[in-house]
Amino acid sequence: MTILVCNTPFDPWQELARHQQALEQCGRYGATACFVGTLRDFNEGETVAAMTLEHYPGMTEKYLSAICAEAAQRWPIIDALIVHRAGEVTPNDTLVLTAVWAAHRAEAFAACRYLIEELKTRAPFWKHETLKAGARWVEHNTPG
Amino acid sequence: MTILVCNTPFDPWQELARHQQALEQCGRYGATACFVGTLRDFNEGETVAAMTLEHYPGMTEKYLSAICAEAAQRWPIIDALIVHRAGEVTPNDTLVLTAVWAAHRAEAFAACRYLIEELKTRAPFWKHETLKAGARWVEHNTPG
Amino acid sequence: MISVKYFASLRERMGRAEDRIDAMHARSVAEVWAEVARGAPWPANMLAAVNHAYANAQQQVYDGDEVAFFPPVTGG
Amino acid sequence: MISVKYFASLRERMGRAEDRIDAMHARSVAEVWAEVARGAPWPANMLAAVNHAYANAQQQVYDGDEVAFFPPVTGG
Repeated sequence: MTILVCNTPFDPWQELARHQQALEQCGRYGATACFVGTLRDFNEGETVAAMTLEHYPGMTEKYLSAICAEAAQRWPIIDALIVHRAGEVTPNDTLVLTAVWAAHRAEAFAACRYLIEELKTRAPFWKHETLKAGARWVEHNTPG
Repeated sequence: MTILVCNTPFDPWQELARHQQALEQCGRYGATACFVGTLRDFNEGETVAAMTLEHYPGMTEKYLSAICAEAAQRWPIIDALIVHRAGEVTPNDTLVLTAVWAAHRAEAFAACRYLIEELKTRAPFWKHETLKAGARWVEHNTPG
Repeated sequence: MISVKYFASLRERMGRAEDRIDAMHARSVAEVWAEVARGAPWPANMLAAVNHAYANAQQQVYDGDEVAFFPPVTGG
Repeated sequence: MISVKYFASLRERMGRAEDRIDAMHARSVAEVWAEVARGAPWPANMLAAVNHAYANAQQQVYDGDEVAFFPPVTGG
Protein backbone atom coordinates (compact mmCIF):
# COMPACT_ATOMS: atom_id res chain seq x y z
CA MET A 1 0.00 0.00 0.00
CA THR A 2 1.50 3.33 -1.04
CA ILE A 3 0.16 6.83 -0.52
CA LEU A 4 1.76 10.03 -1.70
CA VAL A 5 0.88 13.73 -1.47
CA CYS A 6 2.61 15.50 -4.30
CA ASN A 7 3.29 19.27 -4.39
CA THR A 8 4.35 19.29 -8.03
CA PRO A 9 2.70 17.93 -11.21
CA PHE A 10 2.75 14.17 -11.66
CA ASP A 11 2.01 11.88 -14.60
CA PRO A 12 -0.51 9.22 -13.45
CA TRP A 13 0.56 6.71 -16.10
CA GLN A 14 4.23 6.99 -15.13
CA GLU A 15 3.28 6.50 -11.47
CA LEU A 16 1.27 3.42 -12.41
CA ALA A 17 4.07 2.01 -14.55
CA ARG A 18 6.64 2.59 -11.79
CA HIS A 19 4.43 1.16 -9.06
CA GLN A 20 3.51 -1.93 -11.05
CA GLN A 21 7.15 -2.57 -11.98
CA ALA A 22 8.03 -2.59 -8.30
CA LEU A 23 5.18 -4.97 -7.44
CA GLU A 24 6.92 -8.10 -6.30
CA GLN A 25 4.00 -10.45 -6.74
CA CYS A 26 4.64 -10.89 -10.45
CA GLY A 27 2.15 -13.29 -11.93
CA ARG A 28 -0.26 -12.92 -9.02
CA TYR A 29 -2.43 -9.99 -10.07
CA GLY A 30 -4.85 -10.44 -12.92
CA ALA A 31 -6.79 -7.20 -12.56
CA THR A 32 -5.85 -3.56 -12.10
CA ALA A 33 -8.53 -0.89 -11.74
CA CYS A 34 -7.57 2.75 -11.62
CA PHE A 35 -9.16 6.15 -11.44
CA VAL A 36 -7.57 9.45 -12.44
CA GLY A 37 -9.12 12.82 -11.58
CA THR A 38 -8.08 15.76 -13.76
CA LEU A 39 -8.78 19.49 -13.36
CA ARG A 40 -11.36 20.61 -15.92
CA ASP A 41 -11.40 24.16 -17.25
CA PHE A 42 -14.96 24.77 -16.10
CA ASN A 43 -17.04 23.89 -13.05
CA GLU A 44 -20.62 24.76 -12.13
CA GLY A 45 -20.99 27.13 -15.07
CA GLU A 46 -17.75 29.07 -14.54
CA THR A 47 -14.45 28.99 -16.42
CA VAL A 48 -11.69 27.82 -14.10
CA ALA A 49 -8.25 29.34 -14.77
CA ALA A 50 -6.42 27.63 -11.92
CA MET A 51 -6.96 26.00 -8.55
CA THR A 52 -5.18 25.66 -5.24
CA LEU A 53 -5.43 22.40 -3.33
CA GLU A 54 -5.01 23.06 0.37
CA HIS A 55 -4.66 20.12 2.76
CA TYR A 56 -3.91 19.27 6.37
CA PRO A 57 -0.43 17.69 6.45
CA GLY A 58 -0.36 14.81 8.90
CA MET A 59 -4.09 14.19 8.94
CA THR A 60 -4.10 13.76 5.15
CA GLU A 61 -1.51 10.99 5.14
CA LYS A 62 -3.23 9.31 8.10
CA TYR A 63 -6.58 9.17 6.30
CA LEU A 64 -5.17 8.11 2.93
CA SER A 65 -3.34 5.23 4.64
CA ALA A 66 -6.43 4.29 6.66
CA ILE A 67 -8.60 4.21 3.52
CA CYS A 68 -6.11 1.85 1.79
CA ALA A 69 -6.04 -0.39 4.87
CA GLU A 70 -9.85 -0.48 5.02
CA ALA A 71 -10.03 -1.45 1.34
CA ALA A 72 -7.56 -4.28 2.00
CA GLN A 73 -9.73 -5.50 4.87
CA ARG A 74 -12.93 -5.43 2.85
CA TRP A 75 -11.63 -7.05 -0.34
CA PRO A 76 -8.83 -9.56 -1.11
CA ILE A 77 -6.58 -7.08 -2.89
CA ILE A 78 -2.84 -7.39 -3.52
CA ASP A 79 -1.85 -3.73 -3.51
CA ALA A 80 -3.26 -0.19 -3.60
CA LEU A 81 -1.86 3.18 -4.60
CA ILE A 82 -3.13 6.70 -3.92
CA VAL A 83 -1.35 9.80 -5.24
CA HIS A 84 -2.95 13.18 -4.50
CA ARG A 85 -1.78 16.53 -5.77
CA ALA A 86 -1.49 19.59 -3.51
CA GLY A 87 -0.71 23.24 -4.22
CA GLU A 88 -1.27 25.25 -7.40
CA VAL A 89 -2.81 23.33 -10.31
CA THR A 90 -3.97 24.34 -13.79
CA PRO A 91 -6.51 22.70 -16.14
CA ASN A 92 -5.44 19.27 -17.41
CA ASP A 93 -3.27 18.71 -14.35
CA THR A 94 -3.87 15.42 -12.57
CA LEU A 95 -5.50 15.93 -9.15
CA VAL A 96 -5.69 12.36 -7.90
CA LEU A 97 -4.87 8.77 -8.81
CA THR A 98 -6.28 5.70 -7.08
CA ALA A 99 -5.35 2.19 -8.21
CA VAL A 100 -5.88 -1.34 -6.99
CA TRP A 101 -4.19 -4.60 -8.01
CA ALA A 102 -6.10 -7.83 -7.31
CA ALA A 103 -6.47 -11.37 -8.57
CA HIS A 104 -9.88 -10.67 -10.14
CA ARG A 105 -11.71 -7.67 -11.52
CA ALA A 106 -14.74 -7.56 -9.18
CA GLU A 107 -12.62 -6.72 -6.14
CA ALA A 108 -10.28 -4.45 -8.13
CA PHE A 109 -13.20 -2.28 -9.29
CA ALA A 110 -14.95 -2.29 -5.91
CA ALA A 111 -11.83 -1.37 -3.96
CA CYS A 112 -10.76 1.31 -6.46
CA ARG A 113 -14.20 2.90 -6.21
CA TYR A 114 -14.02 2.70 -2.42
CA LEU A 115 -10.66 4.51 -2.38
CA ILE A 116 -11.87 7.49 -4.38
CA GLU A 117 -15.28 7.78 -2.67
CA GLU A 118 -13.80 7.61 0.83
CA LEU A 119 -10.98 9.96 -0.12
CA LYS A 120 -13.49 12.55 -1.36
CA THR A 121 -15.58 12.19 1.80
CA ARG A 122 -12.85 12.04 4.44
CA ALA A 123 -9.39 13.16 3.29
CA PRO A 124 -8.79 16.77 4.42
CA PHE A 125 -8.30 18.56 1.10
CA TRP A 126 -10.00 21.80 0.02
CA LYS A 127 -10.26 23.26 -3.46
CA HIS A 128 -9.96 26.99 -4.05
CA GLU A 129 -10.77 27.95 -7.65
CA THR A 130 -9.37 30.94 -9.50
CA LEU A 131 -12.09 32.02 -11.92
CA LYS A 132 -11.92 34.53 -14.75
CA ALA A 133 -13.32 37.10 -12.34
CA GLY A 134 -12.48 36.42 -8.72
CA ALA A 135 -12.01 33.23 -6.78
CA ARG A 136 -14.10 30.84 -4.68
CA TRP A 137 -13.88 27.88 -2.37
CA VAL A 138 -15.52 24.73 -3.75
CA GLU A 139 -18.33 24.00 -1.29
CA HIS A 140 -18.98 20.33 -2.03
CA ASN A 141 -17.92 17.50 -4.31
CA THR A 142 -19.88 16.04 -7.19
CA PRO A 143 -21.81 12.99 -5.91
CA GLY A 144 -20.24 9.66 -6.89
CA MET B 1 -13.49 5.88 -29.58
CA THR B 2 -10.47 3.70 -30.38
CA ILE B 3 -10.21 -0.07 -30.48
CA LEU B 4 -7.11 -2.07 -31.20
CA VAL B 5 -6.26 -5.77 -31.42
CA CYS B 6 -2.57 -6.16 -30.79
CA ASN B 7 -0.53 -9.23 -31.81
CA THR B 8 2.56 -8.19 -29.85
CA PRO B 9 3.06 -7.14 -26.19
CA PHE B 10 1.81 -3.67 -25.25
CA ASP B 11 2.33 -1.45 -22.22
CA PRO B 12 -1.09 -0.32 -20.94
CA TRP B 13 0.27 2.83 -19.27
CA GLN B 14 2.03 3.93 -22.46
CA GLU B 15 -1.17 3.35 -24.44
CA LEU B 16 -3.11 5.43 -21.91
CA ALA B 17 -0.54 8.23 -21.95
CA ARG B 18 -0.50 8.29 -25.75
CA HIS B 19 -4.27 8.22 -26.06
CA GLN B 20 -4.83 10.92 -23.47
CA GLN B 21 -2.21 13.16 -25.09
CA ALA B 22 -4.10 12.93 -28.36
CA LEU B 23 -7.44 13.70 -26.72
CA GLU B 24 -8.40 17.01 -28.17
CA GLN B 25 -10.94 18.00 -25.52
CA CYS B 26 -8.28 19.28 -23.16
CA GLY B 27 -9.85 20.63 -20.02
CA ARG B 28 -13.13 18.81 -20.63
CA TYR B 29 -12.56 15.49 -18.93
CA GLY B 30 -12.36 15.34 -15.16
CA ALA B 31 -12.47 11.58 -14.69
CA THR B 32 -10.67 8.64 -16.25
CA ALA B 33 -11.47 5.08 -15.20
CA CYS B 34 -9.43 2.20 -16.53
CA PHE B 35 -9.11 -1.51 -16.20
CA VAL B 36 -6.09 -3.65 -17.08
CA GLY B 37 -6.24 -7.44 -17.28
CA THR B 38 -2.93 -9.28 -16.85
CA LEU B 39 -2.08 -12.97 -17.31
CA ARG B 40 -1.53 -14.61 -13.95
CA ASP B 41 0.78 -17.58 -13.55
CA PHE B 42 -1.96 -19.80 -12.15
CA ASN B 43 -5.64 -20.40 -12.91
CA GLU B 44 -8.13 -22.83 -11.39
CA GLY B 45 -5.44 -24.61 -9.39
CA GLU B 46 -2.96 -25.05 -12.23
CA THR B 47 0.33 -23.31 -12.98
CA VAL B 48 0.05 -21.51 -16.32
CA ALA B 49 3.27 -21.32 -18.33
CA ALA B 50 1.83 -19.49 -21.33
CA MET B 51 -1.41 -18.82 -23.17
CA THR B 52 -2.61 -18.34 -26.72
CA LEU B 53 -5.39 -15.84 -27.38
CA GLU B 54 -7.28 -16.86 -30.50
CA HIS B 55 -9.85 -14.50 -31.98
CA TYR B 56 -12.12 -14.03 -34.98
CA PRO B 57 -10.65 -11.16 -37.05
CA GLY B 58 -13.40 -8.97 -38.40
CA MET B 59 -16.03 -9.99 -35.87
CA THR B 60 -13.73 -8.98 -33.01
CA GLU B 61 -13.25 -5.41 -34.21
CA LYS B 62 -16.97 -5.11 -34.97
CA TYR B 63 -17.95 -6.09 -31.42
CA LEU B 64 -15.29 -4.01 -29.69
CA SER B 65 -16.47 -0.97 -31.66
CA ALA B 66 -20.12 -1.75 -30.94
CA ILE B 67 -19.45 -2.06 -27.21
CA CYS B 68 -17.74 1.36 -27.19
CA ALA B 69 -20.64 2.89 -29.10
CA GLU B 70 -23.17 1.36 -26.68
CA ALA B 71 -21.28 2.77 -23.69
CA ALA B 72 -21.33 6.21 -25.32
CA GLN B 73 -25.09 5.92 -25.80
CA ARG B 74 -25.73 4.86 -22.22
CA TRP B 75 -23.48 7.38 -20.45
CA PRO B 76 -22.27 10.91 -21.31
CA ILE B 77 -18.65 9.94 -21.92
CA ILE B 78 -16.03 11.88 -23.87
CA ASP B 79 -13.90 9.02 -25.14
CA ALA B 80 -13.24 5.30 -24.75
CA LEU B 81 -10.30 3.04 -25.52
CA ILE B 82 -10.07 -0.75 -25.78
CA VAL B 83 -6.80 -2.57 -26.52
CA HIS B 84 -6.89 -6.37 -26.57
CA ARG B 85 -3.93 -8.65 -26.98
CA ALA B 86 -3.97 -11.65 -29.36
CA GLY B 87 -1.47 -14.45 -29.98
CA GLU B 88 1.10 -15.97 -27.62
CA VAL B 89 1.25 -14.42 -24.15
CA THR B 90 3.24 -15.22 -21.00
CA PRO B 91 2.51 -14.42 -17.31
CA ASN B 92 2.59 -10.69 -16.49
CA ASP B 93 1.69 -9.80 -20.09
CA THR B 94 -1.22 -7.41 -20.42
CA LEU B 95 -4.28 -9.11 -21.94
CA VAL B 96 -6.72 -6.23 -22.15
CA LEU B 97 -7.08 -2.53 -21.41
CA THR B 98 -10.38 -0.65 -21.22
CA ALA B 99 -10.52 3.06 -20.41
CA VAL B 100 -13.15 5.80 -20.35
CA TRP B 101 -12.75 9.58 -20.18
CA ALA B 102 -15.74 11.54 -18.88
CA ALA B 103 -16.64 14.77 -17.11
CA HIS B 104 -17.44 12.98 -13.83
CA ARG B 105 -16.42 9.76 -12.11
CA ALA B 106 -19.81 8.03 -11.85
CA GLU B 107 -20.15 7.66 -15.61
CA ALA B 108 -16.42 6.92 -16.08
CA PHE B 109 -16.58 3.96 -13.66
CA ALA B 110 -19.91 2.68 -14.99
CA ALA B 111 -18.85 2.84 -18.64
CA CYS B 112 -15.41 1.29 -17.98
CA ARG B 113 -17.06 -1.60 -16.16
CA TYR B 114 -19.55 -1.98 -19.02
CA LEU B 115 -16.72 -2.21 -21.57
CA ILE B 116 -14.91 -5.05 -19.82
CA GLU B 117 -18.05 -7.00 -18.87
CA GLU B 118 -19.53 -6.81 -22.39
CA LEU B 119 -16.15 -7.59 -23.94
CA LYS B 120 -15.84 -10.74 -21.84
CA THR B 121 -19.37 -11.81 -22.73
CA ARG B 122 -19.46 -10.97 -26.43
CA ALA B 123 -16.07 -10.34 -28.06
CA PRO B 124 -14.94 -13.49 -29.91
CA PHE B 125 -11.70 -14.34 -28.10
CA TRP B 126 -10.70 -17.76 -26.77
CA LYS B 127 -7.97 -18.59 -24.28
CA HIS B 128 -5.83 -21.70 -24.68
CA GLU B 129 -3.58 -22.30 -21.67
CA THR B 130 -0.23 -24.08 -21.76
CA LEU B 131 0.12 -25.79 -18.37
CA LYS B 132 3.14 -27.50 -16.84
CA ALA B 133 1.72 -30.75 -18.12
CA GLY B 134 -0.39 -30.40 -21.22
CA ALA B 135 -2.72 -27.68 -22.40
CA ARG B 136 -6.41 -26.79 -22.15
CA TRP B 137 -9.03 -24.41 -23.48
CA VAL B 138 -10.46 -22.07 -20.86
CA GLU B 139 -14.14 -22.98 -20.70
CA HIS B 140 -15.58 -19.87 -19.09
CA ASN B 141 -14.61 -16.51 -17.65
CA THR B 142 -14.55 -15.53 -13.97
CA PRO B 143 -17.85 -13.84 -13.13
CA GLY B 144 -17.66 -10.05 -12.90
CA MET C 1 -20.66 -20.34 -51.91
CA ILE C 2 -21.09 -20.11 -48.15
CA SER C 3 -17.93 -19.92 -46.05
CA VAL C 4 -18.10 -21.80 -42.72
CA LYS C 5 -15.43 -21.09 -40.06
CA TYR C 6 -14.57 -22.87 -36.81
CA PHE C 7 -12.70 -21.48 -33.81
CA ALA C 8 -10.91 -22.66 -30.69
CA SER C 9 -11.87 -26.10 -29.33
CA LEU C 10 -14.48 -26.49 -32.06
CA ARG C 11 -11.83 -25.91 -34.75
CA GLU C 12 -9.72 -28.65 -33.15
CA ARG C 13 -12.74 -30.98 -32.93
CA MET C 14 -13.63 -30.42 -36.58
CA GLY C 15 -9.99 -30.93 -37.58
CA ARG C 16 -10.14 -27.90 -39.88
CA ALA C 17 -10.60 -24.12 -39.68
CA GLU C 18 -12.98 -23.63 -42.58
CA ASP C 19 -15.37 -25.29 -45.02
CA ARG C 20 -16.95 -23.96 -48.17
CA ILE C 21 -20.35 -25.28 -49.08
CA ASP C 22 -22.51 -24.64 -52.10
CA ALA C 23 -25.28 -22.10 -51.84
CA MET C 24 -27.80 -23.39 -54.38
CA HIS C 25 -30.63 -22.88 -51.88
CA ALA C 26 -31.04 -20.72 -48.78
CA ARG C 27 -30.91 -22.64 -45.49
CA SER C 28 -30.85 -22.07 -41.74
CA VAL C 29 -27.75 -21.94 -39.51
CA ALA C 30 -28.90 -25.27 -38.02
CA GLU C 31 -29.00 -26.80 -41.50
CA VAL C 32 -25.51 -25.48 -42.23
CA TRP C 33 -24.28 -27.17 -39.05
CA ALA C 34 -25.99 -30.45 -39.92
CA GLU C 35 -24.31 -30.37 -43.33
CA VAL C 36 -20.74 -29.63 -42.19
CA ALA C 37 -21.02 -31.94 -39.15
CA ARG C 38 -22.63 -34.74 -41.21
CA GLY C 39 -25.66 -34.95 -38.99
CA ALA C 40 -23.92 -34.66 -35.58
CA PRO C 41 -26.11 -32.82 -33.06
CA TRP C 42 -25.56 -29.15 -32.16
CA PRO C 43 -22.92 -29.23 -29.36
CA ALA C 44 -24.02 -27.92 -25.96
CA ASN C 45 -23.00 -24.25 -25.58
CA MET C 46 -21.93 -23.87 -29.23
CA LEU C 47 -22.44 -20.33 -30.56
CA ALA C 48 -22.93 -19.24 -34.16
CA ALA C 49 -22.37 -16.03 -36.09
CA VAL C 50 -23.47 -14.97 -39.57
CA ASN C 51 -21.45 -12.23 -41.24
CA HIS C 52 -19.69 -11.36 -37.95
CA ALA C 53 -22.90 -11.02 -35.91
CA TYR C 54 -24.24 -13.55 -33.39
CA ALA C 55 -27.02 -15.61 -34.95
CA ASN C 56 -29.49 -18.18 -33.67
CA ALA C 57 -29.97 -21.60 -35.20
CA GLN C 58 -33.07 -20.51 -37.14
CA GLN C 59 -31.44 -17.58 -38.95
CA GLN C 60 -31.42 -17.96 -42.74
CA VAL C 61 -28.10 -18.04 -44.59
CA TYR C 62 -27.66 -16.95 -48.22
CA ASP C 63 -25.08 -17.16 -50.99
CA GLY C 64 -21.95 -15.19 -50.07
CA ASP C 65 -22.59 -15.31 -46.32
CA GLU C 66 -19.91 -16.23 -43.81
CA VAL C 67 -21.06 -18.55 -41.00
CA ALA C 68 -18.96 -19.28 -37.92
CA PHE C 69 -19.30 -21.84 -35.12
CA PHE C 70 -17.42 -21.55 -31.84
CA PRO C 71 -17.50 -22.32 -28.08
CA PRO C 72 -18.35 -19.67 -25.43
CA VAL C 73 -15.97 -16.72 -25.66
CA THR C 74 -13.30 -16.26 -22.97
CA GLY C 75 -11.55 -12.98 -23.79
CA GLY C 76 -10.59 -10.11 -21.52
CA MET D 1 -0.84 24.32 25.45
CA ILE D 2 -3.47 23.27 22.93
CA SER D 3 -2.77 24.05 19.28
CA VAL D 4 -5.84 25.07 17.25
CA LYS D 5 -5.63 25.08 13.44
CA TYR D 6 -7.98 26.48 10.79
CA PHE D 7 -8.17 25.49 7.14
CA ALA D 8 -9.58 26.77 3.85
CA SER D 9 -12.53 29.21 4.06
CA LEU D 10 -12.52 28.95 7.84
CA ARG D 11 -8.86 29.99 7.97
CA GLU D 12 -9.75 33.04 5.87
CA ARG D 13 -12.75 33.82 8.05
CA MET D 14 -10.67 33.57 11.23
CA GLY D 15 -7.96 35.73 9.66
CA ARG D 16 -5.28 33.36 10.96
CA ALA D 17 -4.11 29.77 10.49
CA GLU D 18 -3.50 28.84 14.12
CA ASP D 19 -4.09 29.73 17.75
CA ARG D 20 -2.47 28.43 20.89
CA ILE D 21 -4.57 28.34 24.01
CA ASP D 22 -3.66 27.41 27.54
CA ALA D 23 -4.50 23.95 28.77
CA MET D 24 -4.97 24.49 32.48
CA HIS D 25 -8.14 22.44 32.42
CA ALA D 26 -9.53 19.79 30.06
CA ARG D 27 -12.42 20.99 27.93
CA SER D 28 -14.60 19.84 24.99
CA VAL D 29 -14.06 20.64 21.30
CA ALA D 30 -17.16 22.87 21.52
CA GLU D 31 -15.58 24.80 24.39
CA VAL D 32 -12.35 25.19 22.42
CA TRP D 33 -14.38 26.65 19.54
CA ALA D 34 -16.25 29.04 21.84
CA GLU D 35 -12.94 30.24 23.24
CA VAL D 36 -11.13 30.87 19.92
CA ALA D 37 -14.25 32.30 18.26
CA ARG D 38 -15.10 34.45 21.29
CA GLY D 39 -18.56 33.00 21.68
CA ALA D 40 -19.58 32.93 18.01
CA PRO D 41 -21.84 29.93 17.28
CA TRP D 42 -20.54 26.72 15.67
CA PRO D 43 -20.75 27.41 11.89
CA ALA D 44 -23.12 25.17 9.91
CA ASN D 45 -21.19 22.26 8.33
CA MET D 46 -17.97 23.00 10.25
CA LEU D 47 -15.94 19.89 10.97
CA ALA D 48 -13.42 19.30 13.74
CA ALA D 49 -10.45 17.01 14.27
CA VAL D 50 -8.42 16.19 17.37
CA ASN D 51 -4.90 14.86 16.82
CA HIS D 52 -5.59 14.25 13.10
CA ALA D 53 -8.81 12.26 13.66
CA TYR D 54 -12.35 13.53 13.12
CA ALA D 55 -13.96 14.49 16.42
CA ASN D 56 -17.41 15.55 17.53
CA ALA D 57 -18.14 18.67 19.57
CA GLN D 58 -18.36 16.74 22.85
CA GLN D 59 -14.92 15.11 22.62
CA GLN D 60 -12.59 16.10 25.44
CA VAL D 61 -9.32 17.88 24.63
CA TYR D 62 -6.21 17.71 26.81
CA ASP D 63 -2.88 19.47 27.17
CA GLY D 64 -0.68 18.84 24.13
CA ASP D 65 -3.58 18.03 21.80
CA GLU D 66 -3.94 19.53 18.34
CA VAL D 67 -7.47 20.63 17.43
CA ALA D 68 -8.47 21.64 13.90
CA PHE D 69 -11.60 23.29 12.50
CA PHE D 70 -12.43 23.27 8.80
CA PRO D 71 -15.28 23.27 6.24
CA PRO D 72 -16.45 20.10 4.41
CA VAL D 73 -13.58 18.50 2.51
CA THR D 74 -13.47 18.72 -1.31
CA GLY D 75 -10.46 16.68 -2.39
CA GLY D 76 -10.16 14.13 -5.14
